[in-house]
Amino acid sequence: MFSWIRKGLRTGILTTRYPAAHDRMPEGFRGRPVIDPARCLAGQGCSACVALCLPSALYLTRADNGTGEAHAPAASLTLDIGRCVMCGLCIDACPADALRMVEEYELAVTNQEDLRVTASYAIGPDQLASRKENHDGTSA
Amino acid sequence: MKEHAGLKQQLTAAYGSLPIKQPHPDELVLAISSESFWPTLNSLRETCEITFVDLFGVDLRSTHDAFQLHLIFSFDAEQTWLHFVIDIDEQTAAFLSLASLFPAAGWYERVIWEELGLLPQNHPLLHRLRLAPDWPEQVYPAREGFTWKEPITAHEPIQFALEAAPVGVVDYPLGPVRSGIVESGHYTLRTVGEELIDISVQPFYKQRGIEQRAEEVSLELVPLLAERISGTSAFAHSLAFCQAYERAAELDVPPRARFLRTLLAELERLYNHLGFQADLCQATGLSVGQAQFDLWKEQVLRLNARLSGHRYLFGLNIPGGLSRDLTESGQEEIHTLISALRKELPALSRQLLASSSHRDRLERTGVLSPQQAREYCAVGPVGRASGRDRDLRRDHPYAAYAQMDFTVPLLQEGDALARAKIVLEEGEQTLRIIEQALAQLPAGAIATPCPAPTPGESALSWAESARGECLHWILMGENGKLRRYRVRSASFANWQAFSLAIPGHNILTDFPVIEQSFGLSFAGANG
Amino acid sequence: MEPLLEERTVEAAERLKARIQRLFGRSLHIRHIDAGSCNACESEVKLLNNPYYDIQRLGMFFTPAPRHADLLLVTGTLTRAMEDPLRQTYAAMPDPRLVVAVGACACSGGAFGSSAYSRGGIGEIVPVDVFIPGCPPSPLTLIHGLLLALGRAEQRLQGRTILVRNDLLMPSLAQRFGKKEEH
Amino acid sequence: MEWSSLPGTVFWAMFGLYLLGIVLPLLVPRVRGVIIAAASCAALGGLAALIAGGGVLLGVPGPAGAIDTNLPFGLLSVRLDMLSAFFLVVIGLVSLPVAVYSVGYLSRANEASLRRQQTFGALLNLLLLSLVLIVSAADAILFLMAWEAMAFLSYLMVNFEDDDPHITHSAYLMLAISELGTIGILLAFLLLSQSAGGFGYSALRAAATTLPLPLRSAVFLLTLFGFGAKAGILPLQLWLPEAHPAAPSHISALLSAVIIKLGIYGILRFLLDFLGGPDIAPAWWGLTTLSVGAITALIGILHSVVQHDMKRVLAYSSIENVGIILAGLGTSLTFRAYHLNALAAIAGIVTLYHILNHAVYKGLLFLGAGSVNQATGTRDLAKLGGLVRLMPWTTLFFLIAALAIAAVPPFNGYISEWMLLETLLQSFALPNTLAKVVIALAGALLALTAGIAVTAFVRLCGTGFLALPRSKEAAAAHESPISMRVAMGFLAFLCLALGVLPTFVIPFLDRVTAPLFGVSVLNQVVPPLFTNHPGAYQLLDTLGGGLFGGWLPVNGLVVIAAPGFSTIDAPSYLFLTELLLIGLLLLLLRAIRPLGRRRIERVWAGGIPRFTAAMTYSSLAYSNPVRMIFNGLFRSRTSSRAIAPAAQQREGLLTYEQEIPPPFERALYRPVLKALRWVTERARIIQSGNINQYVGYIFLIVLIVLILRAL
Repeated sequence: MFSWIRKGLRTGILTTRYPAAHDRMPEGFRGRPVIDPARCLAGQGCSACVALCLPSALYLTRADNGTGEAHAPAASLTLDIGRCVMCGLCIDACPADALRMVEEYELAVTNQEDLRVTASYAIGPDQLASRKENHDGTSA
Repeated sequence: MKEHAGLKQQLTAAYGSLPIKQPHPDELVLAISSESFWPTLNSLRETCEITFVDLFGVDLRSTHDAFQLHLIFSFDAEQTWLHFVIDIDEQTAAFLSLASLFPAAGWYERVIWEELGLLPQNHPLLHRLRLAPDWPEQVYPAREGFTWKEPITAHEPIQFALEAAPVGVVDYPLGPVRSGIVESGHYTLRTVGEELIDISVQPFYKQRGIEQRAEEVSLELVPLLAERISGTSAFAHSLAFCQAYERAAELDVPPRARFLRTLLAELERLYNHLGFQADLCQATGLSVGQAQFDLWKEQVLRLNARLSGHRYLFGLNIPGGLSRDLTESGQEEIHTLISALRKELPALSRQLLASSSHRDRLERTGVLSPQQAREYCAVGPVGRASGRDRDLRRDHPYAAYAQMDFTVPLLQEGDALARAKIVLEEGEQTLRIIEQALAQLPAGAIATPCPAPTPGESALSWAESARGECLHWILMGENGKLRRYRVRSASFANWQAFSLAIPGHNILTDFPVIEQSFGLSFAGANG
Repeated sequence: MEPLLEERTVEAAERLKARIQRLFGRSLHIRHIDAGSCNACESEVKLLNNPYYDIQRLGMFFTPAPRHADLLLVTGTLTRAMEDPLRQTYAAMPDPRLVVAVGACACSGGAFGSSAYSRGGIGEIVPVDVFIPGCPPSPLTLIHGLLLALGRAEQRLQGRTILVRNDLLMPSLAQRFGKKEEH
Repeated sequence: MEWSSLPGTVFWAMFGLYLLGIVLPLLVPRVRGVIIAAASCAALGGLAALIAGGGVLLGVPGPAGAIDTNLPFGLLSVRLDMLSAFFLVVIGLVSLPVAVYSVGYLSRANEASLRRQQTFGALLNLLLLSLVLIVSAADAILFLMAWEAMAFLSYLMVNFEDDDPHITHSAYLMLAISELGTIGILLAFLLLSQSAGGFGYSALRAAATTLPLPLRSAVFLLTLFGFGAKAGILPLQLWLPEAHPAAPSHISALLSAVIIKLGIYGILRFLLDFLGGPDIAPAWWGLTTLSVGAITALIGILHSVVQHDMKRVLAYSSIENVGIILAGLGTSLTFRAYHLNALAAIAGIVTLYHILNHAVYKGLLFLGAGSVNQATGTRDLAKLGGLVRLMPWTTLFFLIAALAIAAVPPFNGYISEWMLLETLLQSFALPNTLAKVVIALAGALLALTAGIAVTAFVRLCGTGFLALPRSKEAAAAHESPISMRVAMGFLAFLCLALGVLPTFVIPFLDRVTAPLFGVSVLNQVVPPLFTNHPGAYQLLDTLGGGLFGGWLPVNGLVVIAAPGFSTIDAPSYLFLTELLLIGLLLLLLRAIRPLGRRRIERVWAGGIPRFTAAMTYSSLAYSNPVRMIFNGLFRSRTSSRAIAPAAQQREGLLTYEQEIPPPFERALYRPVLKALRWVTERARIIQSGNINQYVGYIFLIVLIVLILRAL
């Protein structure tokens, strides 16, 4: 019994200090996929990733934003992290490197909507302003 | 190519002149008629030492207008699989139960009965096994035409009633929602105060229909499903599937990939075995020991994350090889951790077996006699602790195990202590294998592009997961999808044996120890 | 989300939020239930007790009985057989109670979704307070989720609809996005 | 008329009532009438006994009388001294509710023929008459006549449902062992009387002083054996667990609460009265009694835990309580042998208190078991359960009695057992080491016994009344008729009263012990504290005993106070505090109620669809650990058989049996019976059926007589 205690004492303290201090996930850890709408070719009718997504966490929908004039081909690609199983197949599949994995781990949300990032294409010039926001979904 | 002269002439002796195909050097496929298979198996059982491995059915009515039973034995003497194929025509849709010859076949036949709708005649007790209680009658998921996607409306639940217990014996219900962080499964413990006299196990609360699901997705996604049959045996399962795929497509994996697969498979075994000890310590209340083993498990998991980007090695196996290569730094990290464990693990196991509070709880607890283990075909560490000298890595080598030098521990006692010892010993062997794999790791590609197998191709494949052997069988269909995907996980084989270890001289407080010492997975059994 | 997360429930959740933080802020008792997972999530949740993560330092404890539990930690896609047990477990918990969905399966059905065998996400049956994505989510992710449920951590992710016009898109912009994502 | 003469009159009226009760039922033509007539006579008789006994205890001179039968052995005299009065009170306290209870019980029990009911009613009163005669007899002859009448009548009563051979057998067993005991009693009386030259108690008392020690010891042992057989001390308890279940429930209540107490009465009468003078009893008498008592208590309760018939559980616990009573007596004897008369008297008070308590709660328990039996038709714990919803009143009363017998405050069992342990702790005052050791060991055994007693009665109430009904009969149970509930309620009230107001009871008991031990210890047990009493109890005052100086109505402290008090206990205030705490608890619940709204949900059973009675903890399972721990004493055998576990698709291949022999059954009775059978086999040769041989015998006898005459 004492031998165990001795071993325990020898082991010392290993406990992480999270959340007080942040740990880093190892390089290349499949924390969460990030879509870069600027590179994505969904607008040009590419659907390589969608075809390869088992849980259909990536899916295309016809974009009908209120604006009358829709630039064809118009679509919007949604990435639902709530469904994603972090397999990484889409990363390799993407012809335009628009998808990456980042080593994040603070992914929990209180509202399922916050797990969805939608890139919607072909819209009127009036909404260009919204492009200023950062696009990897994290809040500044 | 091996000839199996001895076996073949034994078989011809048993069956007269039968067409014996040999699609692969280590697999003999025999077609028998539904009339003759029972007596011939009976005679074969007497003549030579064969192990029942799997029994499942395929719905081939659209092409052969018949059902097909696949009955797989292992003939360890010659490292060969005996694969019997029995046609069952649609009218009779029944076959003679094998449960009297091979008791283990009982559950497999029940699965066939409920999922394919073939009746095993004079089966000892036929009631629903895997499907949910509210699953409607006459809906057979394994038949063609069943679509996994579309939901089924619930029907009047079928509750199986155990026969009444003797007066004063309590049906102590345990689960499906049990204490601690465990999977969902139900036990009915029959106890008289302390004494534990009987048990009824219902591990099938988590049927997700992975087999059917796999038949609806494109081939390169199937490994993702295989991984999720049992998350802690993910690599073994995806490996088994990929090997089946490669066998069917008849292509060779580059050597580097084979060695890496061996390496990673052993890493998975390593963290499982460390976790096994931790859980066992938890069951016996040895918290410090639990902490120690959990520490090592966590370190292995973190190593996995650094090597593969995933703590449980998901998404690594792809048909034709691996999706990620092992970097130089990765090799370094493996080396450092393994050499640390080489020093630490023997010390830990010595200390564990020396601490009486732990050992006394394990000795003569939950005994599974070698005879029972043979009848119910216990696999993996459980079987090896009860005198089943059988390990696919050695008996049917795959990946790069043929080049590895390791020993397979074996004990006869069959109690919890024996199981713990086996797992400890296997852990140390695993370290040896990993070192060898690292040392011999060849350079080169990690994957070859592989075309989809031709339709109609079928292949059997296997891997020794941490919990024991898991078998996968695929049948290619048109449009580049699977027509039939069959998975037999280690846990499914062992759950039958588990309930044999309970009656006898165990008391209620032994139960958690016994449960942990079997280290079974509910998810794996469900599929 | 029908019908369990209709307005009334949402409001109730909002009203409870403050009190929940006051009540459970320093001591939270967690009941885990597996609704049909592949046991990778169990493995990770179990590791929360190991010395590396040791969530007891955060005042969180796993409790065997739902009667004593403040928070229901659900893993796995919702299989047919587990529907009723999940309902019962949730019903057996005293108010106020939290529900946390762990892993893609519990959040949305993940690799399985809704099918003949399963109902998909647990949101079909019980109101979920916190979603923890991942397959399986790493222990740190779990800790973040639990702290988030208690209002002791920030939510990082936010839903976005990003509007892009391919024809106006300039390479420089693309680089800017790229840079943004480095840190 | 003035009050002091009332008890005497009532005392004589009592006999009249009982005689009336014997005659009246035989004349009434209707079943119901018969039952009521018999019951009312018995009830009034019991009331009379209560008044008469109570009066004497209050200090009225005990009535006495004698009739001269022209028989060689002189007068048949009756006299009510303190001891008799006390037991008369006990008989009254029990027989009154029993009589009331019998109205409901019999009318529901069976549509028996008129004749049967008539005889039954008459027998009941006759039995009660014999009981009161036993305690009020003042000479050996009358005592023995009444004793034999009691033995035979109780045999008839137990055997009343004589259609069942098993019942007949157990009744016969009871009679046999009782007769065996009678031999001992007879010898004891003879030993005393032939030196006394008379059969009057006073003569016997005088004779004891002249009797040489060996003979005295012989008398002691014979007493212990003779009356022990009736009291059910080990190893003579064999009849008890057989007879109690066999009898109709109110009769078993009488058996357990009164009749076995008469065995104790006999022992007390001999050891404290006849042999009660100074320096008559050596210390080993006390120690023997103590040891026998302690062992009886332990074995009794151990077997009580593992029984499955409600009444058998109660019967074995009666054995336990007899053991406790004996232990008290033994302590008292030991102290007296060492001239610690004050302590001896206190131990005596404890003994009497426990006798009283056991009479009350064991009577109640048997009546409760009777109601359950009547409502469900079974006493098998494996078939009962869930009665708390169906018969709430019975459950409540039964629960009170169970708490009392398990010595849980504020009920009466707690007082006597607590005081007994405290008295044992006084053994440090003894000069002799051996005595100290024995008492210490006995104390340990008794403490263990008390612990197991809790187990036994938690089990009885838990599996009998809580959980879910385990059979159709139990599920169809109904509450008992009013008369039965009133009877039980009365006893339940007594359990509480005796528990919270011991300071009112002890003075009466002191009146009983004072003449026996020659010292009144009233001031040392219930000191008149709250009259700002100076002097000896100054310490108590400083301890706060004197709070509210003199305002409080009663003196609520029980003190074991010699030499120099060592323990204080305030049951009445304890009770008040308990009430207070419960009240506070309720207030607290009210206060925290607003947390979350209230939902009623199913029992949590791990998420299974249905929670069935088969899943509730059974009595067998509850007692099994005790059996496993003490198997060295039980000598039990179990056999279980599961061909293949349930998961292996097997049907009905699971069996489980337990065999627990009664104590000493294997060790003692089987060999003895075998020997007896052997002897009788041999003895048959004398009886050849040949006339000449018999004539030969006669001749032989005559010859021997003549020879003796000649000498």
